[in-house]
Amino acid sequence: GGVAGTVFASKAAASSNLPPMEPTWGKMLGHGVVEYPYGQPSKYESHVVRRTVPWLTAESISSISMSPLHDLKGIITPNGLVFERYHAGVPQIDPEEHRLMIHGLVERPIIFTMEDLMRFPSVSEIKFIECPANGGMEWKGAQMEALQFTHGMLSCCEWTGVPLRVLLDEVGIKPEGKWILAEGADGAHMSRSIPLEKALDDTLVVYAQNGEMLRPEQGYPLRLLNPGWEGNTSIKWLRRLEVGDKPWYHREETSKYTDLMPDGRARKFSFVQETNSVITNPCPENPIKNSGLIEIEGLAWSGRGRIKQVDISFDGGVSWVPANLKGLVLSKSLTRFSLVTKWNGQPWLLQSRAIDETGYVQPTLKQLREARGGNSIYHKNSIHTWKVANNGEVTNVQIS
Amino acid sequence: GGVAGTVFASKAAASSNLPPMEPTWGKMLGHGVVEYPYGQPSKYESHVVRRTVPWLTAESISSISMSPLHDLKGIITPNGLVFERYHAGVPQIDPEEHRLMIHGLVERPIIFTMEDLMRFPSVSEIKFIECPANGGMEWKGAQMEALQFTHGMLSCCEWTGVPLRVLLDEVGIKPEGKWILAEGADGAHMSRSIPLEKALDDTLVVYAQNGEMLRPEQGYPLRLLNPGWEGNTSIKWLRRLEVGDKPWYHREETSKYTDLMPDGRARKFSFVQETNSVITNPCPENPIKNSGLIEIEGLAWSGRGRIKQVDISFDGGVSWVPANLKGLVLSKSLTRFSLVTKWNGQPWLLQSRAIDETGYVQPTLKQLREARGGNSIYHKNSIHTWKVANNGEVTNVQIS
Amino acid sequence: AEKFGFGKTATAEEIAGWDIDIRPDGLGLPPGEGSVSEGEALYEQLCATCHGLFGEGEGRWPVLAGGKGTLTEERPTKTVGSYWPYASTLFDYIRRAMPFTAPRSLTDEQVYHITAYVLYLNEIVDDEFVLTHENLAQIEMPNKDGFFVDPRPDAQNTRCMKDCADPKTMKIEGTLKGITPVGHFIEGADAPAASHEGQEELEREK
Amino acid sequence: AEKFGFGKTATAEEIAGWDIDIRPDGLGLPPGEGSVSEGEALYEQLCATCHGLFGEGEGRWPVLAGGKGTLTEERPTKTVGSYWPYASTLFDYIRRAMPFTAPRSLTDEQVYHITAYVLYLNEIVDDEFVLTHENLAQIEMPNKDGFFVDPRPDAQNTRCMKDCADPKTMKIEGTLKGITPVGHFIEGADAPAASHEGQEELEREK
Ligand code: HEC
Ligand code: HEC
Ligand SMILES: [Ca+2]
Ligand SMILES: [Ca+2]
Ligand SMILES: [Ca+2]
Ligand SMILES: [Ca+2]
Ligand SMILES: [Ca+2]
Ligand SMILES: [Ca+2]
Ligand SMILES: [Co+2]
Ligand SMILES: [Co+2]
Repeated sequence: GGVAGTVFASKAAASSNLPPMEPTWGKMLGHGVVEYPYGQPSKYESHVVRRTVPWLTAESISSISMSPLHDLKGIITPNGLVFERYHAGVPQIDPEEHRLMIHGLVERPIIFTMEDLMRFPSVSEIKFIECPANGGMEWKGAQMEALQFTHGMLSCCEWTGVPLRVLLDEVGIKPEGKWILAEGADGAHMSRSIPLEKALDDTLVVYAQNGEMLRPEQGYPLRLLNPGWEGNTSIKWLRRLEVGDKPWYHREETSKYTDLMPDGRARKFSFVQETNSVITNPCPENPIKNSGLIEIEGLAWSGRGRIKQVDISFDGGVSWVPANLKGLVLSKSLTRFSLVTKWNGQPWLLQSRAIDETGYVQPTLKQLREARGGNSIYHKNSIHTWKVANNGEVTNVQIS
Repeated sequence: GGVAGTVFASKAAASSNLPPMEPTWGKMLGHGVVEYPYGQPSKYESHVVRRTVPWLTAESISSISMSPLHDLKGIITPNGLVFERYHAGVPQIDPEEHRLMIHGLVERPIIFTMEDLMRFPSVSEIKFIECPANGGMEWKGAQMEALQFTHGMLSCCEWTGVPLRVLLDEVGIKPEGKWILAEGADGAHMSRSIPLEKALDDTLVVYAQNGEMLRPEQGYPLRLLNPGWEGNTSIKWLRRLEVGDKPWYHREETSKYTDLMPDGRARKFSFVQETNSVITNPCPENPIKNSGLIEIEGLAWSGRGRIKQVDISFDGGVSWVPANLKGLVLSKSLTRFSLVTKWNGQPWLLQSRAIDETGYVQPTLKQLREARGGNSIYHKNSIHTWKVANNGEVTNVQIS
Repeated sequence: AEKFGFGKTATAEEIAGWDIDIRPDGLGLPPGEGSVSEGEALYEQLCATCHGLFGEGEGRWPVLAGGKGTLTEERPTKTVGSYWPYASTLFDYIRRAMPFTAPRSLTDEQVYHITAYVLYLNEIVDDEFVLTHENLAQIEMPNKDGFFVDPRPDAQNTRCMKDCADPKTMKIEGTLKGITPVGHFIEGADAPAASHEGQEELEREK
Repeated sequence: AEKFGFGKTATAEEIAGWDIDIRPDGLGLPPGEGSVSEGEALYEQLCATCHGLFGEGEGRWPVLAGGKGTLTEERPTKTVGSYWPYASTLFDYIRRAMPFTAPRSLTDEQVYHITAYVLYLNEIVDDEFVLTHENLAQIEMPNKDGFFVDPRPDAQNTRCMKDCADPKTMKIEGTLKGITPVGHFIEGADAPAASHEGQEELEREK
């Protein structure tokens, strides 16, 4: 079994850059330091980009793009490849003129400059952000032929900012205060109601990602971060937080981001991104090219806390074996799992199943459909299946 | 005390983007998704760049640039800002034609393609890399007026690759094998002798940083990573590893990267980057602009393992108070420390002092000079002093 | 804990300019009113190109009216009339985000007119209706009782390790072909495939 | 452990092409020889523009000769003759990295000639000398005993918390002014200040 890496081999054979020859790049000087004061990837990596599914939305301004999970390593998503979701495009905000206003049921309403916010003691945490529509195209059947499109509305960065609780302490919440409205400064003025309990728990007001200031697509210069919750609640270009006694029921928590059940009623405030996982090697973009030992690798994540265990099935869920977690295992962060095994051309129905620290077990697609039907769009965290053919090709299938 | 943020205030006052007005960016659409398939920082962050000290080297091809530590948050250095050090510039290597050869005192010499290497089970680890010349301009006196230049030959990423020990297992080291020569594919063919003990301990053969393939400046497509050791040993553009019974005494381990003592003799194989720390807020680039509460913040790191404690002095080292470590505290990684205090215009002689898990205490400059004189160039990890004036200005001073 | 004291106190005027949110109980509504009839003209001028003359949606732009009774169907149509629980949401959203290309360009009065008209298109009010800050909270939306708080976790899987499914009854369904962007699988077509325009071109070429 | 078996066995020929390293004991030296006299012509043609006719270094390029006895001085001059412990390092480095703009362009014979000449410039061999793969390891470099293995940790600080220094005898020395690149502190001068060329311009303007 196994596909011969033919393109690869033929190009190499014709080359004079291979041993025993001295490659051309060993016989000359390259460019010097600060030729690029801010560096860029190699030109040979130009295929590693965010991609969109054009038919998902009418145009690109209110749309989404996906991270190339099949090309990513470790748990950090580099800033240039973090998935995008905008409702009115990316605003170009002058940080000196950006303000965060906190008001409503508070003792003293305050307007903060970016400089003010950056004076507070900061915290830095590695957390994933996932769009609740991640995988949503697959509720009724397998539709997407690549990992980037089945799971790519997902990224993970080290975020730096101020715990929202510190800022709320500063304004002084009145006893009646129970919900917070967060609002963006972009043309969509995206707004979401956040229960005070979350705001006082682990919500952050964030200005940096992976060491540098937020990227424009990620809310520069300021965004909310609700760890483990649907990405939409982590309001970007954050300009206002109002404390109230009740939720606002705005468009993004009624018309959208509610989950329609078969009986015609819908779930509201479905915040948590439940425990999920997917195999990234092999996958449709990374077919198996050789027989022999292979590292089955993937990502697991849970909005409910830490990943405790990931299991792998080679037969579509009939039997399972435990995989190893590798690298950092952090709460509400991407976590890598790995299992070294052998492939000799046998067909596989590959699945991964994550379990979090609360004991929650990632459900099957059948279980999710039984509980929710096929119209709920969001929060599809079911066990995913890759079919590995005996030539090493990998396709997206669904098992019922 | 405190300097008024005058530029800031005046620009803002003239603006119609402030509350109660609706900012211009709230009244229009921004650009859509995948306008930038690979994203870039905001145009307002164009000052956050690597910088060099031109007089350090004859030209920029064999030179160094520094990371803007004063603008970085958390512990991850974004790939675009990782410090640079080249000896023959940055080669443009085609990954399909790149090879790693392992030979010498081995059972079976092997040539690996990138594809071969990426088939091995991978590990991802957050580790700092520091040039041993970091701070070296300061042995004889305070010379640099900014943090970027006193400490910026330092970066920290999540690196992904294969433990060298796995590859050595693959070739089978003969019993006589005790040292490994690592060699780059660039025009400098940079070579260093690495003791086998380190190679079998935690050395990695790395192809990715912060989730994506290595940047050209960082050795694309392959580099060595010797965690905690002087950056020069982490050979970039790695093409060859030879196992031998003795070290090679090449130019980078004799003429350079040896530490000259006052008696005219020199230390060789001075590999470890000893425990170090520096305060990043305030610093010359981040003067204190306001009286009141302030977070003294900084970075600590140790090539000897984990940071255990950082202390802070406000009086040039007469008395010390413990700071808090914040965020992840990982072995041979940058670690953040923090202390919230008050500033009301009093002059400070600010210092930080790191202690690692082995109990090693970061030395004073006086202690280092007593032990090594002023000509050893490398490994200057002494306690650093910032002088804070009563107008909030911060300058680099030395205390003896 | 001691306060940091950073930032400045917001004045009532500053807050008023940015405090645009409306709640179901009417909190936040600016004083004013608007009629279905005046709303019609404004809607046709500012909204119909995208959302259709009758709220039916042009091309792939959102549908605003119709769809009543479809929520239990195979392909539900979720609109203001069929799905939205509160009228306040409509006022709030139009004021904060529409028209798409010129958000925050409408006067409060215009928002009242247009909101009234969209409610009329959804057969929630009649053509004589005048919407005011006082009656908006009283409007009963058809699907007002259609929502309940998320009860997850709902699906209960267990960590079965052996004989967890019957291979004989297993049904395997493949991917619908021709629907995924696959431009980037084509040699040399990587960058354009990432964009809407580039992708469309590639899809056409297929 | 089971081997992964990835990669291909390297042939002797493949290894020979890349195995360029030389050790103090002469291991790795290609067969061949070179004379000071032939080295002189080559050096003057290929090396002198940067390193100077006598190895004294042009401008800011590295000095290759001289400096003997300066290692204990305030400003030591570290050269092949004053500092390097082994002659093999010189052959190895010239062959792997020089001339700077055309690395790996010299034949092994040329490297022998030039190495011999640089040794001559350092008064390590006389002008009749012929360097061979057999005598290179025997050459005694002046500073061959000048190195010892890193004994760190050397400085022993303790975690003193109070009265750790005497404020009265404390000497505070400020920064040497005018030596740091400060272009980026000047409004609008950020990007050019980051480069060698840009910086030099800014420094000139000061
Ligand atoms: C140029 C096209 C365009 C015009 C003109 C436009 N809209 Fe929209 N409208 C959109 C788009 C696109 C969305 C979806 C935005 C999103 O979700 O990111 C939308 C969403 C809406 C929604 C929410 C639909 C839902 O199901 O959640 C309402 C209500 C709405 N528009 C009303 C209006 C009104 C009223 C006007 C005129 C004042 C208007 N629109 C003008 C494009 C347009
Ligand atoms: C265009 C300028 C240039 C030319 C021509 C040149 N060199 Fe160099 N040489 C350099 C530079 C720059 C370095 C330092 C490289 C580094 O460390 O990154 C260097 C380093 C050296 C060193 C090491 C010096 C030390 O102290 O470690 C030796 C030896 C040397 N060159 C020999 C030669 C010889 C022999 C030739 C001719 C065959 C030559 N060079 C031609 C620029 C040049
Ligand atoms: Ca801070
Ligand atoms: Ca792998
Ligand atoms: Ca309000
Ligand atoms: Ca009409
Ligand atoms: Ca060799
Ligand atoms: Ca001459
Ligand atoms: Co939800
Ligand atoms: Co050293």
